[in-house]
Amino acid sequence: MSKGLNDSRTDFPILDQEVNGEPLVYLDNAATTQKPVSVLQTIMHYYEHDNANVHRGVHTLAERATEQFEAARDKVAAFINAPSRKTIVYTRSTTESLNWIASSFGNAMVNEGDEIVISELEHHSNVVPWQQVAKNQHATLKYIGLTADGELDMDDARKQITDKTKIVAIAHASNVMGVVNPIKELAQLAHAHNAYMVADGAQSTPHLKVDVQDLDVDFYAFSGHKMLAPTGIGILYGKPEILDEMEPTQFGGEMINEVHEQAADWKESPWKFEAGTPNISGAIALGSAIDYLNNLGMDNISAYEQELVDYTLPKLTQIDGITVYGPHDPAKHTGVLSFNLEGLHPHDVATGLDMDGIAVRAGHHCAQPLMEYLSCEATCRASFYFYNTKEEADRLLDALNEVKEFFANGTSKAERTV
Amino acid sequence: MSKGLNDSRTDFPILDQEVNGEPLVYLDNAATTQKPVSVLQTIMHYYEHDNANVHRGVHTLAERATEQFEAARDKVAAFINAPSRKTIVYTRSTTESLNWIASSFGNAMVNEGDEIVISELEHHSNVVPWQQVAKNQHATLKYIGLTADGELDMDDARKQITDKTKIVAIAHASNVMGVVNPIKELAQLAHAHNAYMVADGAQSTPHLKVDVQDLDVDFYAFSGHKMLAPTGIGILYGKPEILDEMEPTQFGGEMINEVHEQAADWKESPWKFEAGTPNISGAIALGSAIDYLNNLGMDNISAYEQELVDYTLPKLTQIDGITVYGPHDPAKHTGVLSFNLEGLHPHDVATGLDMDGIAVRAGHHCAQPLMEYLSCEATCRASFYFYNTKEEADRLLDALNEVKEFFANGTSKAERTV
Amino acid sequence: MGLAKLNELYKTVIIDNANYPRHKGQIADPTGEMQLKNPTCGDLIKVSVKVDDGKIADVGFTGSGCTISQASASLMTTVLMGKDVKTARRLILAFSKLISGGDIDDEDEELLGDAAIVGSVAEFPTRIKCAALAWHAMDEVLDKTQKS
Amino acid sequence: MGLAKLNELYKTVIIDNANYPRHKGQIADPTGEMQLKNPTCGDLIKVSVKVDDGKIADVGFTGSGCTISQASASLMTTVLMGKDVKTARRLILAFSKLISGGDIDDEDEELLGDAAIVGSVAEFPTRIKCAALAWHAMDEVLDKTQKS
Ligand SMILES: Cc1ncc(COP(=O)(O)O)c(C=O)c1O
Ligand SMILES: Cc1ncc(COP(=O)(O)O)c(C=O)c1O
Repeated sequence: MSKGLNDSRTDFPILDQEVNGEPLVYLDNAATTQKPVSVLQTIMHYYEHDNANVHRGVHTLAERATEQFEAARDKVAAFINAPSRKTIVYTRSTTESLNWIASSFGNAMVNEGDEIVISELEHHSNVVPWQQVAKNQHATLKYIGLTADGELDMDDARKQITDKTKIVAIAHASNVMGVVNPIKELAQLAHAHNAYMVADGAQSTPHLKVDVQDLDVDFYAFSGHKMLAPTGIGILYGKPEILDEMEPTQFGGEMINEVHEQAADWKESPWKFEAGTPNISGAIALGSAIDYLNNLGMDNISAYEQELVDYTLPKLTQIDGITVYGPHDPAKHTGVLSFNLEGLHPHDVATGLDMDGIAVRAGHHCAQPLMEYLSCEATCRASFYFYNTKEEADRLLDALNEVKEFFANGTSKAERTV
Repeated sequence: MSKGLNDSRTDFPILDQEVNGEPLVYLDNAATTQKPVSVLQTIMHYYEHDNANVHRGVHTLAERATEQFEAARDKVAAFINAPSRKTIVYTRSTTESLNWIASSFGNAMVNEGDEIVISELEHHSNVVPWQQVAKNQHATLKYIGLTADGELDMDDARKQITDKTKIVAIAHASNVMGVVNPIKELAQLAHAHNAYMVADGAQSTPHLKVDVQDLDVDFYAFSGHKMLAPTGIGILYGKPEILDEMEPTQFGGEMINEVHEQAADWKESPWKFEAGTPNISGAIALGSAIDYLNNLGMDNISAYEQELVDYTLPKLTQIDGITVYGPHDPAKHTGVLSFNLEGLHPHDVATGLDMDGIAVRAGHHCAQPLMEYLSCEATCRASFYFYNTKEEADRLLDALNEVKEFFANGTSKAERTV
Repeated sequence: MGLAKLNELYKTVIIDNANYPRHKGQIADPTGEMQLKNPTCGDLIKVSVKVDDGKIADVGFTGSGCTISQASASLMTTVLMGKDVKTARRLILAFSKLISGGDIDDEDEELLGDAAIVGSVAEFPTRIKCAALAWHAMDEVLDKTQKS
Repeated sequence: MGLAKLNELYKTVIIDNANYPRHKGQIADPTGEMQLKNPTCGDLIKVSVKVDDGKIADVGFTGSGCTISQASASLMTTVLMGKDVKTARRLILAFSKLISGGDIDDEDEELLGDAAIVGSVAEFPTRIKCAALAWHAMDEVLDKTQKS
C-alpha cells in the first residue's frame, strides 16, 4: 500500500490500527486531523524539560517556556504571511476566534440598521456569533446564496454587499460543499463598500497556502487541531491597526498592564487578548505542526489532495443512487466529499462504513442553514488529508457499494423520510 | 534525598535535571505544576489510539473520544463533589471561568446601584472581570480588607456584604498571602443577603479537598495546569439551576440545538457553554491528573504540604532582614511563601536563586491591588507541591542566605527604591 | 469482512419495524406528547400517549431518522400499548439498561419481547442514542403524567 | 556553586552604577520624555532628554527597579550624553544587539564603553528586558525627536 504524500503516513501511529477488525481508514479529517510523532514528541519534550508558566517568571524554565511560546507565534505569522507576531492571537479554536471578533469588534462596529453578510454555506461558528451581533445591535444578517453547483454565487454577493454592509464573514473553504471561496475578491468587494472582511480559515489553512496580506482580509480565524496540532489551540489573525483598537473580551492574568482597585489597562496586542494562562503546550505544538507542514510543502499537500479528489470524485458520482454535493468538476473540489445514498439514512451508512473500519462523519456538520438550503437533514462526509491514499479511496468506494447492497438485499429497503 | 510524598517525585521526569549546573528545585508551583508520567502517557495514548472530534461522529474513534471526554467530566464532578456532570463546564482556565461567570451571569444579575464584593488579595482574574461588570452596569466594586496578619478580615466582610450586594467573589486560597479563606462562612453571609457566592479555586483545588456542596458556593472556578494537568483546560462549576438559566458567552459548533437563518437555540448545560471543538486531550488528561491526585489522597497532600510549611516557615522568618507576607503561624499558612529581602529587589533575588537551580517567581503575581495594599511593588514567591522535599526547602534557605551575602559583600548594597 | 457484523445490528425485526413502523402517526386526544431530537444527527421523534385510568390506552409516534431510531420507536409503541404507567416506566428503565449493556430481569426481558432485540445496539455505542430517543421521550411524558 | 555565576551578571561596574546612579533625576527643559514599564515585574524607568542642534545636550532618568534596570539606565545616560542623535540611535541599536547575544562593530563597542559590560546579560535571558528598558524608552524619545 502507498504511504501518502512523501510516505508521511508512517509518521501517524494512530493510523496503524484495526477498527472493527479492519484496518482503519480515517476519513474524518475535516472534523479533526491526526497528529504526527514529531508533534507528540514536542509536547512530551516540553513537559519533560521546559514546562513553566509564560511571561511571568525570571527563572530558567519560565524563560524557556516563554521563548518557545513566542517562537511558535512567529511560525504561525510566517505560515500565513502575517506582517508580525503582534497580529497573531492565540485562542482555543476557530469558534473562539470568530466569537471574539463578533462580540468585540462586531458589536463595536455594527449599529442599528447596518448589515452583516455571510453565506448559505457557513459553519454554525460563523453564523450564530453574527446572529448575536445582529440581535444586540438591531442589525440585519444577510446570506449570499449558492449556484446550482454549490459554489458561492458571486452575482448574489455583489447584490448583498452594499453600503449598508459593515462586515462580510465567509468561510475560505467549506466543510460540506468542498468548495474554496474567492476571499480576495470578496475582500475587495467588502472594502469597496467600507465593510470589513472576516474569513473563516478552519478548512483552508490545513490544506492550501494562505497569505493573509495577499487576500487582504481584516481578520482570519483557524484551528490547530485541523492541521496536525492538538485540540485547544486556535488562531485569530487581525490587521495590526484593527487589533490595536479592538477591546479584549476576557480580562485578568497577564493581559494586564496596570490594575488598580477600580480600573485597569491592558498590554499591547496580541497579549492584551490572552487573559489567564494560555494553552502553552498547545501553542508550542502548533509551531511544531507548522514545521511539519512546511517540510511537506503546502503546495505539495494541495496537489496531492487534488490527485485524490481527481481519482475519487468521478468514481463516487458514478455510484447508483448517490447524490454528491458541491461541484462535480474535481478541479473545483477540495478533499471534502459530502453525499447521500438514496433511501438510506446517512447514520446507517456511516455505521456500515464503520463496521468496515472506515471513519466518516454523518450529520449536519454544524451547517444546519446549509442543510435547510439543500433540503436535506444530514449527509455523509468523507474528508481527506495528505496521509490518505488512493487505496483508501477504493476501500470507501467498495464499502459504499456493499452497504448499499446490504440494505437492498441483506434484508431491507429500510425506511427513512430523509 | 527524600522523594516527596509517597516517592511521587520519581513520577515527574522534568524534576530530574540540572539548571545552571545545579539540580533543579522547582518552587513555582503556584504558577503552574509539573506533570506526572501517567498524565503524559494519557495524552500520548489518546493521540496514538483514539483521537477524533467529540459528539459529532458515528464512527468508533469519535465514540471513544467522546466517551473519555465525558468520563473525565464525571471524574471532575466527583473530585469536587459536584452533584452531576451537568454542573461541570470545560473552559480554558480559571481566568476564562471567572470571565464567563462575570460577563454572562454577572452582567445579567447586577443592576445599577448594586454592589459586587471582592477582597484585597484577589488575583487580577478575579478583579478585572468584576471591574468590567461594575462599569457596564453602573454598580460598585467593593473590597474586603485584610487583618494585620494578612488574613481576610471577616469583621470587614460583614460590613461590606449588605443587602445591596449581588455577588461576592473571593479566592479560596491566596496565591500571594498563603492563606485559605473561609468560603463556607462567606457563602452563608452572601446568601443571607441574597447575594451569590463565587469562589476562585485556582490555588485551593490542587492542594486541599474541595466539596462545592458543603461550601455551598454558587460558582467555583479552577485550572487544570495548577493540578498536574496540561495547560488549556479549566473548570467552571455552577449550581445546576443557575447554569440552566445562564446564557453562553460563545456560540457555534456543537453547543447548538437548532440553527435557522435568523435564530438558534442551545443544548442543555454544560454543553451549551462549550462552543467549538473543546480541548479534548486536555480534558481527558485532567481526568488522569485527578486519578493521580486521588491515588495520593488529597488529605495526604494537604498534610504533607503542611509538614513542609511547618519546617520552612519558621526558618524563613528567621533570616535577617526578611519580610514574609501572610500569617507567621505555620498552621494558618499554605505552601505559598511570599517574601522580600531588605534592600534587594525581588528580581535580583530570583536571579540569584535561579543561578543556584532554584525556580521561584518574582513580581506582582497578578495581584497589583494587593501589592498596592501592602505598599510593595513586587515580592519573591516560593510555592510547594507534594513532590517537593525538606531538602529542597533547605536549598532555598541556604541560597537565600548566600544571595544576601553576595549582594552585601560581593560588591554591593545595590540600590532599589522598592 | 467487517460488514457481516451489520447483521447483528440490523436484525430482521429491526429492518421490518423500520420499513413498516407500527403505531406511526398522530393519535386522537393524547394526554401527553413530547418531541425529542438528537441534535447531532437530526433524528426527530415525537411520541403521543393517551393514559386512561393509569393505563396506556393509546400510543403513537411521528418523526424521521435512521433505521434504528425508527425501528426502536415502533417497537416501543408495541410493547407499551395497554401497559399500566408504572410497568411502562419500569420497562423503559429496563430497555435503557439493556442498550447500555446492562443485565435485566427475565420478566422484564420477556415483557420487552421483540424490543429486547434492539439491545444488540449495546455493541454499537455510536448508535445507542438513536435507539434511546423514543424511549427517553416517552419516559418524560409519563413522568409528567404521573406527577400531574 | 551556582551563585558564582552571579559575578558575571553583577559586575563591579553594574553594582556601582546601581548604587551610585549617574544622571539620576529630572533634567531642566527636556525636549522629550518617555516612561516605560515592564508590566511583569513593575520596573519603571522614565528618561528625559534635551536635544539641541541635533546633539544630546542633557539626559537623565528617574524610576525604580532591579539592579540591572537601574545600572543599565545609568550607564546609558553616561554613554549618550553629548552624542549626536544619529550616533545615539546607532549605539542604542548596537546595545540592543549586544544584549541579545549578537556581535557588534568594534567602534560601537568602544563608544559604548562600560555600558558594553551589560552585554553579559545576554547569558541571563530572564533579565534582558530589565537591561533593555531604559534604552527602549530613549529610542522612542529620539525617534519622535527626529520625526518632529
Ligand atoms: C468551516 C468551519 N468553520 C469553523 C469550524 C469550527 O472549528 P472549531 O470547532 O475548531 O472551533 C469548523 C470545524 O468544525 C469548520 O469546518
Ligand atoms: C488565585 C488565582 N486565581 C486565578 C488564577 C488564574 O489562573 P489561570 O492563569 O490558570 O487562569 C491564578 C493563577 O495564576 C490564581 O493564583
